[in-house]
Amino acid sequence: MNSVKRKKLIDNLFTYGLVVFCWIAVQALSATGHMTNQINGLLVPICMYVILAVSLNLTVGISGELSLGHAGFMCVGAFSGSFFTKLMAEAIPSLQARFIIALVIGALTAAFFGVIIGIPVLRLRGDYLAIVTLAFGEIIKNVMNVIYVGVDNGMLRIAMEKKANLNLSENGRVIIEGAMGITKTPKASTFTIGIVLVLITLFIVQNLINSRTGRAIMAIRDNRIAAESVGLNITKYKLLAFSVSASLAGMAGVLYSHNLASLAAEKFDYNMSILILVYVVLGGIGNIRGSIISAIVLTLLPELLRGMNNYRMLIYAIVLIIMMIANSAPSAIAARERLLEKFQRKNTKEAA
Amino acid sequence: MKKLIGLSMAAVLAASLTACGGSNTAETTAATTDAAVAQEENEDGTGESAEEAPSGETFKIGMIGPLTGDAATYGLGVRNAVELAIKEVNEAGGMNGYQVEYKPEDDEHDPEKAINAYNALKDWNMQILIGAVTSKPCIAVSAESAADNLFQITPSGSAVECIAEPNVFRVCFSDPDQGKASAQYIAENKLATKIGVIYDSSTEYSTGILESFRPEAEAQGLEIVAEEAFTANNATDFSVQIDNCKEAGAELLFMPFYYTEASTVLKQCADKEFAPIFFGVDGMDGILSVKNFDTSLAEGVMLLTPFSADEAGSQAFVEAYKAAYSDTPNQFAADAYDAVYAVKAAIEQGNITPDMSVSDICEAMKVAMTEITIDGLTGSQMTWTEAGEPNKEPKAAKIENGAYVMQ
Amino acid sequence: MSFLSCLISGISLGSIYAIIALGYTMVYGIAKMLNFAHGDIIMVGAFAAYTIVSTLGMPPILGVIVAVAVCTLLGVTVERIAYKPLRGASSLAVLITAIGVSYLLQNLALLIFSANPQKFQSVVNLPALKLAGGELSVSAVTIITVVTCLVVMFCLTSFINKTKKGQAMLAVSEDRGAATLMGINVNGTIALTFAIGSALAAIAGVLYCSAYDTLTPYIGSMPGIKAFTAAVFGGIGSIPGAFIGGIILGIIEQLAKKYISSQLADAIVFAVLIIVLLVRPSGILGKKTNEKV
Amino acid sequence: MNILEVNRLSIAFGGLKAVDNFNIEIKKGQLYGLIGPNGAGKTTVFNLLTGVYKPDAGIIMLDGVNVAGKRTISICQAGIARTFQNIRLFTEMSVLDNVKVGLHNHHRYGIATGLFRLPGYFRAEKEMDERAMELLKVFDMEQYFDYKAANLPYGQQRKLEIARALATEPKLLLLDEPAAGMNPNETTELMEMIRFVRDTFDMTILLIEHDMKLVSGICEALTVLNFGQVLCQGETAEVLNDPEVIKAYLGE
Repeated sequence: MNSVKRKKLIDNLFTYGLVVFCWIAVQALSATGHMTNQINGLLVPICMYVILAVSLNLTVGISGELSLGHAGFMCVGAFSGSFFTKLMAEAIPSLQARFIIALVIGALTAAFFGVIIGIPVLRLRGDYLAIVTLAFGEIIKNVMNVIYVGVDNGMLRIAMEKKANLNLSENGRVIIEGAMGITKTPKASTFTIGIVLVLITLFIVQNLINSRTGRAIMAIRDNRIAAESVGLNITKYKLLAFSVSASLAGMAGVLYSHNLASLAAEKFDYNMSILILVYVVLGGIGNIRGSIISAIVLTLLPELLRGMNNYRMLIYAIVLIIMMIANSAPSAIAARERLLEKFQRKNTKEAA
Repeated sequence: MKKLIGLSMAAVLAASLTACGGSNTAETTAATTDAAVAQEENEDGTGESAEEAPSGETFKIGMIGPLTGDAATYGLGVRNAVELAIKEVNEAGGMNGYQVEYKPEDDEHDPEKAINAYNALKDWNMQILIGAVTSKPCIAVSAESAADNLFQITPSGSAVECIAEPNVFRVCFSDPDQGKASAQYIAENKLATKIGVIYDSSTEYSTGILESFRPEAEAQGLEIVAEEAFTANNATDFSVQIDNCKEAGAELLFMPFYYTEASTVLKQCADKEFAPIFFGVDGMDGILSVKNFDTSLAEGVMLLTPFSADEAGSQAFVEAYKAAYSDTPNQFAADAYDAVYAVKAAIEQGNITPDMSVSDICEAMKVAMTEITIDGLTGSQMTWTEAGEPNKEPKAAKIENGAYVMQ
Repeated sequence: MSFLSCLISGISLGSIYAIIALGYTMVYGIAKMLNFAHGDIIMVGAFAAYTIVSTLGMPPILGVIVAVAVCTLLGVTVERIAYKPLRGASSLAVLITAIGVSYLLQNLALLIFSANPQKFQSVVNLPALKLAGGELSVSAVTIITVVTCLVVMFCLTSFINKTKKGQAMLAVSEDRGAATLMGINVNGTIALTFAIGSALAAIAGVLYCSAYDTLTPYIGSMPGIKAFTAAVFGGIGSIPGAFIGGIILGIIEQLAKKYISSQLADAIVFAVLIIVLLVRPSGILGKKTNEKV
Repeated sequence: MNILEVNRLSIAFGGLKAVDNFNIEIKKGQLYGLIGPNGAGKTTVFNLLTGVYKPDAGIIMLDGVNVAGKRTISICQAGIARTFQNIRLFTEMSVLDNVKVGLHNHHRYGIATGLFRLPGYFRAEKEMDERAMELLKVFDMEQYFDYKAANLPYGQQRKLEIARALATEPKLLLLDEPAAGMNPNETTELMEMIRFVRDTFDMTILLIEHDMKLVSGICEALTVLNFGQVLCQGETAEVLNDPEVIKAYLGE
């Protein structure tokens, strides 16, 4: 039994190691001047997508709930985090300090939304849950598009639909400006912070999975009725997984919003949620390391295809379909297993 | 393990495709875990160090805009016009005697992708950037270009914040200017007093114009009787919005959004027999070139625009553009075309040469831009302020007999 | 009067959602997959009709026929190449493949037709109907859309209830394994479903573009999502449910725009959907599935 | 001393009285059988006892506490555990983890303890591992501990389900057709095992079964259910010889 445990531990450590290795590799490459600007600029987004993929895997893979609203939580996190950073520009001069607090605030706000959305919707199952989470994501986006928040004389003012409704005084400033969103959030995200956040995400998700709580979540996924019969509180654990996943997405949102000078709600539509779902499914449902790898590969792929101009997204689509069929089609799996078997047999023969 | 095989397939595919794509000379290294690493290892000589040492014989101008996705029609216009203008410039001897190389990159109208595009262009040793085409990506890119001190001129980034950085200039009007100018024009020409507005609440362009239109209209004694929104998600059926404006007794319909939606609104207004004065902004420009659009629907539409494809001064450009891309240029294309000539003028004014560093070029350009005056498609005697804002008069055009007529 | 006019536009919009949702719900009911590429089939249908009518100058009715033919062929081909190998794989894998197909169709259309919006000439060239002394005008497209929707709905229902193929579809949707044992050609039935669903998408595409006249490679995705919403709203897998869901969705969208807020109309539509699903977790006409212990 | 006393338990589904006036008394340590023809309402009784359905009327006294109408979780915590007719395992999880889920409410530590791997985590996990292995040993399954539950052979899956139920430390164990799908050899083995479980854990067991060999072999008392009503109750030998019971089983 201990050997199994050790295997699991090594497996987990390998995942951390992979992340740390990426960091070291990147540092080494930039130290020796082998780094292109393009790759350099992609480092923070890759970290962000890895966090998103791993956190969505917690909902989809571990908890077994199909969510199409992950981008909504990211949106909430991004806006609350950026809002804080801009609001406290004078009160807390250190950008790093503000950014760290913003990360916490983003995660907490998203977790809060995870809970209030999760309570009603987690009763639904399968495709109904999918459409409801999609709907929530779209509602969040739609509302963020018409909300105005300003501050004057130490007072926060919130209005809908038009800036004039804020009734700001002369010295006031608008922080969230409807469809324009938040502009000029100072750039605080770095690759190192991104990697640290990835490690935190992995730490939370992996430790959660390999604990009493994680077992309960997976048990509910595998068989809800049996889980209830052994005394598990279904709502509690489903909600827990959902809100932890939401809060990590919120954190990724803060990382996103502190990487770009322009933050707008339109980015966080269902296409974004689906994009993250693609990472999760392609990496293997429930497979954390798979999520990491597929997030990296699929973020890089369209960027590396830039040379192809117009054919870029076409190729991306074809690659996606082929990979899905190669990975999931029963006949493809069988063929691959036959091939592997043949290969192994050959190896053993050679060894003999 | 199975998944790993699949993913490594992808990695191999990605690497090999890049190789034949020609932008990088990547070997088909199959790194399962980190395609990035594989990529980087093959990037000898094009790293940061190389950036400081451009070839010195040609100017390298990059362009960023949406070439795919919902907003592609704007980005493609800019891309084509820049390409056209640079071809002309090169044929006429280049800028300050140097030939110009040009490379467009797609941002899909997404700030995140715009940064990626920017970085890809930096790897190409871009010295001057024309873009980004749309406001939000433009703002995102401007933060990066400011950090690099790289000269940027956006043809069409109209939000105020687009040129907040000192190194960024623009060719088009800003959104607030347009809103204000529209209200003033309506009031001065006594077009109407009761105004209905339909706008796109999901874009900053539309809301930005409306935000400044509102107070100015009020100041001018105009009454906004209806204010109806749509969003990108439901930009197909405008019947409710039109009905509401009609019922409120609007004599003029202010339409601060792009011609794509405007053409639909006009058709639905016609279906509903609602015929106020239609008043658009520069985004309306291009409506006549929409394929298969029944131009009689746009008869009498007024718009504030600096450019008209039918104007005498722009004939040559329009002809050349049509010949090259079998498409009528829109105002985005015109702005982009002007941007290239503004860059050319500034380079020559400041006697800038391609062997200068990116930062030096930027500093020189910043000064030169305020010193030049050009007669472009989108305005005659255009000059620029130090803040990067162009000085040009918005002109009102009216569509008569299927053509823009300057008022 | 303005309420009526709003209602009519809601029904018109809803009818289009309903036709798309019918295709969605059929494919879901039989193949048990969310075909996210369904919206893009609409786009292909519209472009096919556009090419025939506007580019080649042929009569509109030919445009409709070609659109239906092209989409049927496309639907069956996509099913054969992309979805059939995945039969037996997890439903998520099929979902992602469908998304891949969606990207593929969009980008193919982008390469062929460019991103510039094109004006779709309505296939209906009849004058609007005037009611109440001209105060209320109902466009011919609206009438044809609603009528088409009803006809399609009627034909589908009788096809499923009265014909052998239709019964086979029902059987496959109930229990694929049992249907196979009964000697039903499951693969053939699923292909037929895709054919019908795609043909409906073509009709929807032509009507959608006739009513809203703008054509780009991306027009399919939003009605696709709305129709998906409508299908779930009515109870996914249920044909009358998709019809009712579509109509109600259209009406809510228009009423919300008129009476609540035109800026928040999207949010309101989705909020209503959520509330309905919370009260009736399987949609309005959906079958309640209680797991047997 | 009775561990379970059920009185006038009833439930109707849309007019159909699935269980009507059901009474039962089970003594501590007893091995009790619930039999009856298909559709007699046996599983419904289990569902009522475990709170899957809420009874329309009646009392369920478990060790002196009325649990009728309570939620499944509370009833589980009060001390009733069950297995299912169609096996319900946590299929994607390991055999060991299946049992550890059963131990969930008896070896607690907070979420934070788990997240940050505080000492309490290692202590509790160690206890759980040991306890779970003990349970698996009882069923002779310790060598399968790292198998995925779905990959176990059928008979082992049944046993695992019982082990998981026992892990919740119940006072009363409900087995729903434990011998279904087993061959005679396996059934004999199962009978011994059930007896063994009763003896080692001092457990009270109520089981539904169709296999008369098993019923007559291990049950000490029986209740026969027919059309939702109690047809006959008493010691096994008596009940099996009751003419009414024979009639119900063999038909007229």
